[in-house]
Amino acid sequence: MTIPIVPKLLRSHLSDLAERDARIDGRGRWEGRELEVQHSILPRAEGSARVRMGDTIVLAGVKFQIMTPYPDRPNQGGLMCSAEVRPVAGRNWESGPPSPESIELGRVVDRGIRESGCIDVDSLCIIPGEKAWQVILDLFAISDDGNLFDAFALAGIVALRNATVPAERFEVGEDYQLSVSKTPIMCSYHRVGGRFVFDATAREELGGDERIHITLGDDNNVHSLQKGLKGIFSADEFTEIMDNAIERTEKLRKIVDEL
Amino acid sequence: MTIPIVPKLLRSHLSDLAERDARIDGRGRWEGRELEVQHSILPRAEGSARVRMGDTIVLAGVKFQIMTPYPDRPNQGGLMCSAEVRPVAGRNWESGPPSPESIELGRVVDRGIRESGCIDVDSLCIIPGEKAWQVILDLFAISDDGNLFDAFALAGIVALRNATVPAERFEVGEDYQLSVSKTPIMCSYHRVGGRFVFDATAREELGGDERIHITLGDDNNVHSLQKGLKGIFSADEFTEIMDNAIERTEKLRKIVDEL
Amino acid sequence: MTIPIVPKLLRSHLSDLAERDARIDGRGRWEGRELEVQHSILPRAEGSARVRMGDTIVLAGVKFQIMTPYPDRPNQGGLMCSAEVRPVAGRNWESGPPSPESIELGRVVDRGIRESGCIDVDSLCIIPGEKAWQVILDLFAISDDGNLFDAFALAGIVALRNATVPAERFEVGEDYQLSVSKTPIMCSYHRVGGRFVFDATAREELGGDERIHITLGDDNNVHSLQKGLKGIFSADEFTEIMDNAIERTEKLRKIVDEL
Amino acid sequence: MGGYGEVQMIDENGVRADGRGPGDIRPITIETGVVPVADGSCRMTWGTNEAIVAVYGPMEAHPRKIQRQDRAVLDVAYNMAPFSTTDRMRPGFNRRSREVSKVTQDALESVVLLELYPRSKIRISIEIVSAEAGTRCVGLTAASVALADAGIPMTDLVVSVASGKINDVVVCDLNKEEDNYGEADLPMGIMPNSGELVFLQMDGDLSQDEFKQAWKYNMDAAQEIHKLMVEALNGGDSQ
Amino acid sequence: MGGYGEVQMIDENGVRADGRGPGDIRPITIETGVVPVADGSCRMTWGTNEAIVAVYGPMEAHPRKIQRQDRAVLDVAYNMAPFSTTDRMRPGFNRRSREVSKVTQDALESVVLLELYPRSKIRISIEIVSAEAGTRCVGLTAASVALADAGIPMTDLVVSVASGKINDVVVCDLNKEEDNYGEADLPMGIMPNSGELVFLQMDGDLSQDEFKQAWKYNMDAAQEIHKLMVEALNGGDSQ
Amino acid sequence: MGGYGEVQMIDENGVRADGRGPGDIRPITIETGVVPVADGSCRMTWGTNEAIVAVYGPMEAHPRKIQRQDRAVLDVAYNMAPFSTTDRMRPGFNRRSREVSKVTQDALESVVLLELYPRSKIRISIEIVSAEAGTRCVGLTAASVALADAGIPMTDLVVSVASGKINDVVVCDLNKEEDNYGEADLPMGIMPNSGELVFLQMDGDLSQDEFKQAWKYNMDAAQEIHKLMVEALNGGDSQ
Repeated sequence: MTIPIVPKLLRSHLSDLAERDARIDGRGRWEGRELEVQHSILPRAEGSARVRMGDTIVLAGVKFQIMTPYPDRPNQGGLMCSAEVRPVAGRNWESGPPSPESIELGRVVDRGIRESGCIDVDSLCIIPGEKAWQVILDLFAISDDGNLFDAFALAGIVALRNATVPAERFEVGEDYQLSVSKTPIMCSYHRVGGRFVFDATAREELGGDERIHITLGDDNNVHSLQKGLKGIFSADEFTEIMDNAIERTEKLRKIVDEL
Repeated sequence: MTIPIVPKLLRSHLSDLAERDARIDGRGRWEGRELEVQHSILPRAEGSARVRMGDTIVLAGVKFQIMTPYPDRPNQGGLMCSAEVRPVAGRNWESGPPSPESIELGRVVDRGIRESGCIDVDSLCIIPGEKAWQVILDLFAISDDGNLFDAFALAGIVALRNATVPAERFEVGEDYQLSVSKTPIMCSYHRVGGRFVFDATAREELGGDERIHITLGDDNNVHSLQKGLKGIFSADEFTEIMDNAIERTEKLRKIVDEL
Repeated sequence: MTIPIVPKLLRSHLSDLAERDARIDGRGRWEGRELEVQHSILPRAEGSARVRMGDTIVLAGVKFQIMTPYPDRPNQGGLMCSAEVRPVAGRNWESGPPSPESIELGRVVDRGIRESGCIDVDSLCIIPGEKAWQVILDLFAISDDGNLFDAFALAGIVALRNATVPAERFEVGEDYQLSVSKTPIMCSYHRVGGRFVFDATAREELGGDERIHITLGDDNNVHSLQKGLKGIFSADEFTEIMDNAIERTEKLRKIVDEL
Repeated sequence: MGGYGEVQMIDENGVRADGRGPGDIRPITIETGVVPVADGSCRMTWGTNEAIVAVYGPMEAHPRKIQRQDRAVLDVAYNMAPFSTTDRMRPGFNRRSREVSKVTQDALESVVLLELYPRSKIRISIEIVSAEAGTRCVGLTAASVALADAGIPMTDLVVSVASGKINDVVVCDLNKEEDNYGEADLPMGIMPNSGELVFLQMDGDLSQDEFKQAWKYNMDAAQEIHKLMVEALNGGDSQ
Repeated sequence: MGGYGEVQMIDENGVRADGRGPGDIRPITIETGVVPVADGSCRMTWGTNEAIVAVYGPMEAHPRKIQRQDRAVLDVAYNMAPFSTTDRMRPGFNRRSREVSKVTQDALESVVLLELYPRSKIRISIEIVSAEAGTRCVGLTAASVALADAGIPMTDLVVSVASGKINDVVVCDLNKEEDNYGEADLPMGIMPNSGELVFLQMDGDLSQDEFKQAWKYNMDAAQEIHKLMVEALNGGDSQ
Repeated sequence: MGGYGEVQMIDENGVRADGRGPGDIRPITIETGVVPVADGSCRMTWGTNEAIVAVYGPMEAHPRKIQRQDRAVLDVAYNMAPFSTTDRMRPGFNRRSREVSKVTQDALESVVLLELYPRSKIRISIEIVSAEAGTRCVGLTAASVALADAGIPMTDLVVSVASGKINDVVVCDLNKEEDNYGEADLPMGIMPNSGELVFLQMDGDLSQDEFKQAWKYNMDAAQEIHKLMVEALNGGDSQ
């Protein structure tokens, strides 16, 4: 990603807005953008989802491969999650090898899903020591207007929950639904104009500072945290964010569970 | 390849010549350069050829490897064709990973040979499902004064026709001649000064526009077409080129068949 | 490595010193810097060493892997030696793929050790044709104040002489000491201010010309030579260097053998 | 071309396995404005192909060495998403993608009025998110719609479509099975108003007569597809 | 997190396999000036971890496109030497190293007074020559010492330490076995004077209460480690 | 060095398997002007080695950062064509090729009068199209002929040749089998007029006396080869 010169004017404008507890698009500090979630929309993927949050649009697709289990874990399959943000998604994204930003995107989403234990890797075993399923979750950005993290994480869990294990195509039995026992949800907060807000847009990201990503599981257990970018935050600020995340993830989890 | 600034003077000079139906080196519009073809000139290759067309010189070498057949085609070997244009061949060619130009060169030649069916991939099988020959045709430019396409394609088919399968060295029987049942020939046309010409030189390529590559087989069947570079052409122009290619490939095929 | 502009002032200063047979740090022409050699200093390596020559500091670590012997040498294991000079070691070293300088460093050290025959590759066989040890010697620069070559070579042979074959961890028997039958030693000479000197510092390298690396074995047999950089030398100059290397390597070999 | 002659894909009445006649194309939908942050965009489905194209620019070309004093440069990247194919496609460099990018760029540079924007760059990203057969045609056609959606002046739109040969019969717009087992493939890029070409490739085995028939099918299909493109650009429902 | 619940790593009295209590850290040594040719440097051992950090700069930032008009840029590279791990680590590009480099850079940019050195670059090389568990914490802590050794002004040092969970008990500073089989890992980067954070990650499964306990262990350990850092910078013997 | 002592490559009368005496070199041919589009070129066969070298320049050095204010830079690339070896050589990056390129460049920079062409670049491409043994010597020798053919001023030509040891006997100019099973290899780059060296490498095991004999063989062979080079440059037939 090319680093645009951060416009000083934008930063000072965002500070002014923050003083009045306002945001550039009129939202409240903890308010998310309009959300639209669809699943099973990609004909070649075994599971898929499309998430739209304002002008941010992403796809997630699940594919399966047969792997040989690792010698020290003969009864386990695997889960791989990778994120790609190609130039299609915005004028500052460039082609070439994966940028540090997209590597971070993939890893942060991967951790939240993996650590929640929502995929039982033991259930992916076909023949112990010989064959197991590798689940591959690919996250793909179509339009980046900020907060790709939450969009990717949401699309990822929805795609997994709607995935069919293609056993017939691989001639190892009958197709069946991938078992996903939990619904980890990520919420991301950016410091904009001095205070943290939820679900920042691209302009807020551009004129903002550090960001904090929290993935919570079904019982509000913490599965993944990540602080990104330069910036300093206090314990009190973190507590406020965590409280908001607990509230927010419960709502989003309900939406996903009811799809 | 570095892209030299196209000299406007050159373009206008080529246009003037075209109006008088003349070319920069005095040839007629459909006239090829002096051609020299040799075979079996590389001691380490199992088949080889050297083609000189004016100041364009290329080598082709054939090597063999043992491959495992693809599971869905257990009785077939393989053919791989790759082209390299290294800095030795001209001041605008640079080192590094294969340029788009050299990838295109390899693919266009590969297609013509492959699609003609001149190599019977079933005959390359050694043990069904286990061992087969992979034929590797490497095209290598020594001096690029334009129209590497036709030079590569010609050197490629000549090298294949003179290749010996090195069965003894691989301990799978006795050496024998590679069977090549057809003689696909490529002819390339460049738009220079507004009209298409055959066998363009490097200067004509530099001041010209699009190019069209046609590979015809023994019965004038079309095996491969490719339009390269920016440019628009009409159906009538194409018909004229195709008619010329039919005539020209017959002559070249005769030369190759009589070597 | 970025190539700093060679300061002409430095070159002329070094020439002046050379005329008085002096060096920039007060040493004599054939005098080495203060030397410090430690072994077994890296907890995760099977053999290790640290060498300090003035402000040049390097580490060497030995690791083992199980390899399949090459079909034509079913009773032999392997030795691999690679050198890395990362940005930690000096302001002119850059990250990225291995630079030509570090490739040369690795190869020159590798050759001297390999050609001396100090490692009996036949003794590395575990099961003929199936399993053998691959010894991997990694050379790693901590601080580059010149003459990394000799520091790497010395650290390398010391690390090998103190290496334990980790047979237990790989479940192929009991751990045992790697057998190292000889002690090849490298000496390097740089042309500085017009004449060759031993053990050049970084500033002498910067203002100097070609360098010559000599590896001698236990009987003064020559195992490896390498001339580096632009420069011309005469047969007489070489003879003088070789005589010094014979004397010097004997002293260093004694130090290593007595560790 | 696979060339497995034994698979029966068209019957004696010229009806193909999916019910189409020899000259029929698969169903097509076209939508613009699908990448809100882009200057122009297009989503095109064609059979079970789906392409998403975003156009950014004209913008400053950098690094400067890619600038042209007298015209804009196009930067076309064709890519297949990892989940676009039956077997997952590994992300990253790939010769086929680079080649398709190049021929698509050559085709589009033939119609865009580049000289209107000296020193600038127009970036065109073609993402195949679902692949059946003929993705390069889908990508090129959708790219010309996205360029129009971005308001970039062109001499004409480009319609790309391929005909081929199955069971010795020339047919238009091969589907996946026809592409796998077919005997020839002739994709073309056509300017629908003049009938001129900006893109041409061919692989396989076609006699001179078969070649002429395939050419004609492509020309006719181009007119049909062109209507859908114009409707989509005029805000109509193209479905 | 491995999550192999069956391995017993802490007994009923809260004594860990290596004899530590839940809140205890492993032994630490800190030394400066260990890379003589660098502007500042630090060698830190922590358990059987060993990191060597060199700082070069401030120096001219090149190529020019990485320059910032109003501040210095940091260039942080974290790397593991090939002999630093039980199985040899192949040299070269590696996603984990790039990610650790990035978070470390983000943390250090939060404390270095970058605006004092416009257009310049400060290069920080972190080499792990022996790895146990928690190498990113060792690297970040040692880097802040090396920056201080180079005389680069900072608002505060950074102490990085991780707590986690083993056998359902929250403990501080996981060793290798605890890291392999543990159930959570919470590394933090703490400014010891203000108690504010510049780095935060977490993996695994912690209830809200467990999370608070792990947070507290890190805060306490930071104060302890800070003393050793200050001693080392004051030329004292930190062992 | 393979060091397979059991293969008999020289008999008790000092006659080698290919009939040569210990100090004899393989047959050599040299031809100039073989790359018509280059500024200078050379084709050299030596045994069954064949090298083709093209020289381009002096030309503008770019990117500018490689320019030197006071002299030209050489850009030497040594490469083996895929069909040059018994087992096909995969094209692309290769440590051996980079190393040979570097030592060849160092040798040529020692003789070319670089200061005559400040800020410019001279590109030297060495392509081995058929490899036997001693390709680096063939490449370096042919490169100095190609530079002379391009009219680039040099203080002297460079002749490169290697001696070695087979069955405990020192011999000149190893052929392929001798190289595979030999016990030492000493390639040198010699300025034939002064007898000075610009290139020196050695691998294997040579006593001090053996080393002196190998050195002498190289010096004598250099004079012989130099005559062929001069003939070729004077337009004579070198065969």
